[in-house]
Amino acid sequence: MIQQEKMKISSHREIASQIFELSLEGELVNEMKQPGQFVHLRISESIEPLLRRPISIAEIEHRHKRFTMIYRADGKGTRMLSHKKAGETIDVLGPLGNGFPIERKKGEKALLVGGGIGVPPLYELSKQLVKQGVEVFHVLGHETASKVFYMDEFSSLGKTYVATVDGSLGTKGFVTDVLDQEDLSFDCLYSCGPMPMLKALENKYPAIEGYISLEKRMGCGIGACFACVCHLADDPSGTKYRKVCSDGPVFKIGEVMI
Amino acid sequence: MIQQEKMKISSHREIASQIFELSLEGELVNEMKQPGQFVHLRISESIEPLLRRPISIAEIEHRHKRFTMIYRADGKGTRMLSHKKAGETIDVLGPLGNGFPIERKKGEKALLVGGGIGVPPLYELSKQLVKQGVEVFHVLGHETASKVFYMDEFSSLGKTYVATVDGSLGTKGFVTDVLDQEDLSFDCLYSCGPMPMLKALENKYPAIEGYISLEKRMGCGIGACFACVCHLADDPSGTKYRKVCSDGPVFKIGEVMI
Amino acid sequence: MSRLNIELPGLSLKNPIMPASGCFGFGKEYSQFYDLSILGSIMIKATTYEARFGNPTPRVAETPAGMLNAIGLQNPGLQSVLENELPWLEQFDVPIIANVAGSQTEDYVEVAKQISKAPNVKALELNISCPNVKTGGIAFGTIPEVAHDLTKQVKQVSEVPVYVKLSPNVANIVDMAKAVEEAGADGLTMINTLLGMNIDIRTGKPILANRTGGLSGPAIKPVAVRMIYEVSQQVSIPIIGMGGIQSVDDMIEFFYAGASAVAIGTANFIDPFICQKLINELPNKLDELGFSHISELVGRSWKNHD
Amino acid sequence: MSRLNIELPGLSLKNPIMPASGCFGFGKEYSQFYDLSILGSIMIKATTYEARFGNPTPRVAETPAGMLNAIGLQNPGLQSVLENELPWLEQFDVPIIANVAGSQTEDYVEVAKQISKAPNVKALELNISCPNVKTGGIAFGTIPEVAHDLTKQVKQVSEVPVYVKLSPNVANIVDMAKAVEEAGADGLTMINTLLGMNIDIRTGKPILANRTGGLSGPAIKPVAVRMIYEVSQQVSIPIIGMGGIQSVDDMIEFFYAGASAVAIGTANFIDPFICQKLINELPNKLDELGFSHISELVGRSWKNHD
Ligand SMILES: Cc1cc2nc3c(=O)[nH]c(=O)nc-3n(C[C@H](O)[C@H](O)[C@H](O)COP(=O)(O)OP(=O)(O)OC[C@H]3O[C@@H](n4cnc5c(N)ncnc54)[C@H](O)[C@@H]3O)c2cc1C
Ligand SMILES: Cc1cc2nc3c(=O)[nH]c(=O)nc-3n(C[C@H](O)[C@H](O)[C@H](O)COP(=O)(O)OP(=O)(O)OC[C@H]3O[C@@H](n4cnc5c(N)ncnc54)[C@H](O)[C@@H]3O)c2cc1C
Ligand SMILES: Cc1cc2nc3c(=O)[nH]c(=O)nc-3n(C[C@H](O)[C@H](O)[C@H](O)COP(=O)(O)O)c2cc1C
Ligand SMILES: Cc1cc2nc3c(=O)[nH]c(=O)nc-3n(C[C@H](O)[C@H](O)[C@H](O)COP(=O)(O)O)c2cc1C
Ligand code: FES
Ligand code: FES
Repeated sequence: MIQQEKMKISSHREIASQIFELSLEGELVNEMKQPGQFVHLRISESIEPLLRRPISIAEIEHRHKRFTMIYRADGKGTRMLSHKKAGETIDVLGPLGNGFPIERKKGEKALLVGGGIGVPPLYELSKQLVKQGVEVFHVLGHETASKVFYMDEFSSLGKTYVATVDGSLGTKGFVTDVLDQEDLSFDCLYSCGPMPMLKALENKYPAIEGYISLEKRMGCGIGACFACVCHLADDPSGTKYRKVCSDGPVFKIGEVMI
Repeated sequence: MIQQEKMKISSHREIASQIFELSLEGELVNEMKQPGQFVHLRISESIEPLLRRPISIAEIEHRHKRFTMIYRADGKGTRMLSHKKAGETIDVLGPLGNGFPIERKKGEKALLVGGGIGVPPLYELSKQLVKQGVEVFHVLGHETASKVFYMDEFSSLGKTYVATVDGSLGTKGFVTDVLDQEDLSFDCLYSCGPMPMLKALENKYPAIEGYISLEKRMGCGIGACFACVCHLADDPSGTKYRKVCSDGPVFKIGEVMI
Repeated sequence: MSRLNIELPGLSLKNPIMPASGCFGFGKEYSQFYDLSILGSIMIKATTYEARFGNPTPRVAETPAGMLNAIGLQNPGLQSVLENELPWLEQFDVPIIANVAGSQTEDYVEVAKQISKAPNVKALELNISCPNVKTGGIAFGTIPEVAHDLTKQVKQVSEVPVYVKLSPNVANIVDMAKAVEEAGADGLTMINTLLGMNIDIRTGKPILANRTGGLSGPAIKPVAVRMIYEVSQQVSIPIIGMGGIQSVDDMIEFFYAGASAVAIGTANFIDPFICQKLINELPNKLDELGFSHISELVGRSWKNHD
Repeated sequence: MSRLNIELPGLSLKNPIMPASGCFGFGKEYSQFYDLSILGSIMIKATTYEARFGNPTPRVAETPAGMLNAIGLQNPGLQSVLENELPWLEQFDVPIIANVAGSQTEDYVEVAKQISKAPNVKALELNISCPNVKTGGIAFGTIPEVAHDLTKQVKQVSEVPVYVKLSPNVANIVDMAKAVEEAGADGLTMINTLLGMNIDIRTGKPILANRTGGLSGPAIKPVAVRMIYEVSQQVSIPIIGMGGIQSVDDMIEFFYAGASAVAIGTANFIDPFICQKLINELPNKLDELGFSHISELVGRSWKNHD
C-alpha cells in the first residue's frame, strides 16, 4: 500500500561530488517490497519547489525500518534537499511503482548495468539477488572519478567494473565499452540509467531476458495525471501506453518504446 | 546610508503571545541614527514570501553593533521569521525612513502613546528622550494581557499606563480612555499604532506639537515604487503626497491625511 | 456536515470541494488514499470521442509556484469511459461531472449526448479551453460567438446540466461568460490553465515536448480570483472556481470572490490527501470566521454587507 | 564587457540589462546603491501629461511568487519630469527609455513629442498596457486596431525610436505585436502585468483599494517566456523582455525565447542590487554555456542550430 509519511532523516552525507546518501526511518519502509521501486519526496512545505521529486530506493533495511536513497543535487529541488539535516523530517509518498522481478534460480548469473544516478536502485537489487544465490556482475558508468560512489559496496556483492567518460577511473568510455571488452555471459540483464545507455543495451542484447528502469518527468507519481507515459513497442495504432510511475518504472526489455 | 547586510541573529524569543523579540548584529547598526526608523527584512532566500517585511527598530545598542525588533507573528512572512534561530542570518535593508525628532530641552515632558505592534519603536525613543533629561509618560494599548510586553522596560524609564481592550490588564478600553482619566500634561506627543488610535489623538490634542508614525503596505521600502504614499493634509489639488517609507514613517501631526 | 452542502444545477453536493479535471484521473488512484464518497463531486479527466494518446513527453515542467502541463487530453475514449471508468465510479456515493472535449463541434456533441446518459454523470463540464490541443480548440475558448454556438449545440443533446469551463487566455472574460450563459449554460467552471512555457538552460530548448503548456498552481490564483470576481457580478449562473487552491484560506478567497464551489487540481499531486483535508478543515474555518453556512461567503467581496 | 553590448533602435546598450518601468522610480533611490552608469538603460516611471496622484492605498499586495500593484501611474507630470528628473539623470552615462502613458491619444502624443526631445531620452516605451487605469487604457492594449492607430500617431511626433509595451491580458499576443509593428513600432517590450486580485480573509474584501491590480514577479515568468517565444518568431523588430526575472538563469530563458535585452522589475524591491549583480554574473554564465557574445543566445529556442 502506498503511504504518505513524514519520515525522519537518520543520516545524510555527501558520498561523491554532488552525490548524497540519505537514509530515512519510518513505518513506510514496511510497505517496500521490490528493489527498483521509488518514492516521491516533498522537499519543502513551501511552494518552492512545488512538485515532489521521484527518487529510487537504493537500500531497504526492514529491521531498522530504514531505507536509503542516493541522489545527485543538481537542480533547485535536490539542492534544497541536500541542506536537510539528520533529525529533520521529509514528507515521503511511497513506495511507488513496480520494481525489478527477482525470482531467479540459484546459481544463475545476472548482469547489472547502471549509469550515473541510475546506479542506486541496482544496489538493493544486487543484495536481493545475491541473497538468492545468484551470481552478480556490475558494470557501472559514471562521468568522472569524483562522481563514483558505492564501489566497495558493489564489489562486496560481486565482480564490479567501472567506466568513466573521461577515463579517470576504470575503463575510459561507456558501460558498453566495458561490455565489449569483457564478453560476460549471464542469464538476465538488469539496467537503470540514461536513455542512450538503455538503447545501446537493447541493441546489444536483443535476445536476452532483461529489465530496464525508466525515468520520466512526473506530476502525481501514482498514475493519475498521464504525465509519464510511454508508447508500447508493438503498437501500430500508437494509442497504447504504459505509465512509468505506476506500471513501471521497470519494464521488460522490448515492452515499451525507449 | 542605507545598507544591505546579512546580519546575525544574536537572540530570538517569544516575549508575549505571538510577540517575538529579535536581536541582530552587524555593521548596519552603525548607520542607525533616529528612533522610529525601520528595516526591511527578507525573510527567506526562496520566493516565499516574495516581498520584504518592514519592521521598526525597537532598540539600538551601538556598542554591541546590535539592534532589536519586536514583531507579531501573524501572517505568512512573520510566522516564517519566528522560526529562525540564534546564529542564523537575515538579509536586512536599512535603516530606512525618518524617525522621531528628539531634540528637546531638559526637563520637558513627553507623552508616548503606543498601540499593539506600534509600541516597539517607542522604546528606543523613550530611552533617548530620557537620556536628554526629558520626563516621559507611556500610555500603551493592547488587545489583552497575554499580548503585553516590555512593561518593566518602559516602567524603568518613566510612568507607564496600560489599557487592554478586554480589561485583562490596566484600564479596560483604549489608550484614549487612559488619557481621559489621567489628564496628563506634556510638551510633546509621540505616537505609533493603528490608524483609529492616531486619529483619536489628533482630534484630542489639536494644538499640541506631536509626531506620529504611520504604516502602509510597501513594495521597495526606499521611495522608488510609490506604493506607500499618503495625501498631504492641506492640499485641495489632491496631487501632493508623502511617501511613508522615505519621507516618513514619522510625520508631524497634521502634516499628512490619516 | 449540513453547513457545507450546496445545491447547484444537477448537483446536490455534500460539500463544495471536488478534484479538478485532469488532476484526478478517473478516481482509481486516489481511492487508495480515502473514500471517494466524501467528495462533493469528481470532475473526471477530459473524455474525447476517440481514444487519444496525447502529446509526446516531457509533458510536465515546474515553474515558480506553478507547473506547466501539456498532456494533450490523453484518455481512453468515450466507449471505454462509459464501459469501464464510469461504472467503476458507481460504487461511490458521489455525483460525477464529466469533462467533455473535442477538436470539432461534432465530437463534443456526440460525447455530450452519450456521456450525459450515464447514471452517475450529473453534469457536464464543457472543456472549451484546453490550451494543449492544436486543432480548432483555441477558437472555442477565445471567441464568444464560437463558444456560444458550441454551448447551444451541446445543450440540445445533453440530458444533464452543462457547465462551461472558461479559458483565462482572453482579454475579456466577462464577454465569454455572458456568451455561454446566453447560449444556455447552467454554470461556469473557471479557470483553466494560462498558456506558458519554460526553457531548459542547458539545451536552450523548451522543456515540454509540446513547447507550450498550461500553467496551473498557486502562481495563477490571483488571476483566477480576479476573473471569478468579475464574472460572478455579471452572470446569474453559478461558478465552480479553481486555480491554485492549496489551503482553506485559498478556498475562502474563491467563495468571497463569487464561486459557489471549488475544485482542486495541482495540489493533489503535492498532497494526495488534500481534498480530504480541506473538507475536514472547512467547518472550523467557518467557525473562526463566524459563518454558519458556506453559502454565506459566496460573493461577499462585492456584495454589500453591514 | 564587449561580450554584452547590444545595438537596438536608438539604443547602444553596454549590456542588455535594465530596470523595468515603475520599479525604479526615476533612478534616484537606487543611485544610493550603485553607479547607474553600469546599467544598459533605465526605463523610467510612466510619465503622463498632468501630474497624477494615482490610486488609493493599499496599492500593493503579495501573492504566491508574485505581487499585485495598482499604483495608478502616479508621477509628477511631464513638465516636472522634463525639468527635474531627466536633467538629474544626465550625470550618468546611460540611455533613458521614457515610459509614456495617458488616458487618451492626445495625451500620449503630447508627452511623446516633448519627452522625446530630452537629450538623454534615446527611446520611448509606449505603455498601452497599464491594467490599473480605468479610462480607455484597456482598449489601447487589447484591440489591435486601436494599438495600431496610437502607435502610428506617436511615431509621427517622436524624435526617437518607439517601443510598444504589450499587455499579456489578450487572447492573441501575436496579433497585437504585428499590429504595432505595421504601425511603425521600432521594438516591443513585453510583458506588462497580468490582471489579478487577492482577498483579505479577515475582511472579505480585496486587499488592494483598487480591487484589481497587476501581477508581476516569478509567477508570471512562464507567460512572459511563452509570449516572447511566440512573438519573436512573427515580427522582425527586437524585443526587450521582462516578467519575473530574478536570476541569470531566468535572463537566459528570455534570450533563448527571443528577447534581445531584458528588464528587471519586482526583483529590485527584493534585492536593490539585483541589476548590478546580474550584470556582473552574466559573463560567467556565457562562459559556462560556451557562448562568446550575448547575441548568440537570442531566439535559440526556436532557431535551428547544429
Ligand atoms: C522513477 C525515477 C527514479 C529516480 N531515481 C533517482 C535516484 O535514485 N537518484 C537521483 O539522483 N535521481 C533519480 N531520479 C531523477 C530525479 O527525479 C531528478 O534528478 C530530480 O527530480 C531533479 O530534480 P531537481 O530539483 O534536481 O531539478 P529541477 O530542474 O529543479 O526539476 C524540475 C522538475 O523537473 C523534474 N525533473 C528534472 N530532471 C528529471 C529527471 N531526470 N527525471 C525525472 N524528473 C526530472 C523534477 O522532478 C521537477 O519536477 C529518478 C527519476 C525517476 C523518474
Ligand atoms: C514602517 C513600518 C514599521 C512597522 N513596524 C512593525 C513592528 O515593529 N512590529 C510589527 O510587528 N509590525 C510592524 N509593522 C507591520 C509589519 O510590517 C506587518 O505586520 C508585516 O509586514 C506583516 O507581514 P506578515 O508576513 O505577517 O503578513 P502577510 O499577510 O503575509 O503580508 C502580506 C503582505 O502585506 C504586507 N502587510 C501586511 N500587513 C501589513 C501592515 N500592517 N503594515 C505594512 N504591511 C503589511 C506585508 O509586508 C506583505 O507585503 C510595521 C510596518 C511598517 C510599514
Ligand atoms: C496535469 C493536468 C491535466 C489537466 N487536464 C485537464 C483536462 O483534461 N480537462 C480540463 O478541463 N482541465 C484540465 N486541467 C486543468 C485543471 O482542471 C484546472 O483547471 C487547472 O489546473 C487550475 O487548477 P489548479 O491550479 O488547482 O491545478 C489539467 C491540469 C493539469 C495540471
Ligand atoms: C510597482 C510596479 C509599478 C509599475 N509601473 C509601471 C509603469 O509605470 N509603466 C509600465 O509600463 N510598467 C509598469 N510596471 C510593470 C513593470 O515594468 C513590468 O512590466 C512588470 O512588473 C513585469 O516585470 P517583473 O515581473 O520583473 O516585475 C510596474 C510594475 C510594478 C511591480
Ligand atoms: S506521474 Fe502522473 S501518471 Fe505518472
Ligand atoms: S514602499 Fe516603495 S515608495 Fe514607499
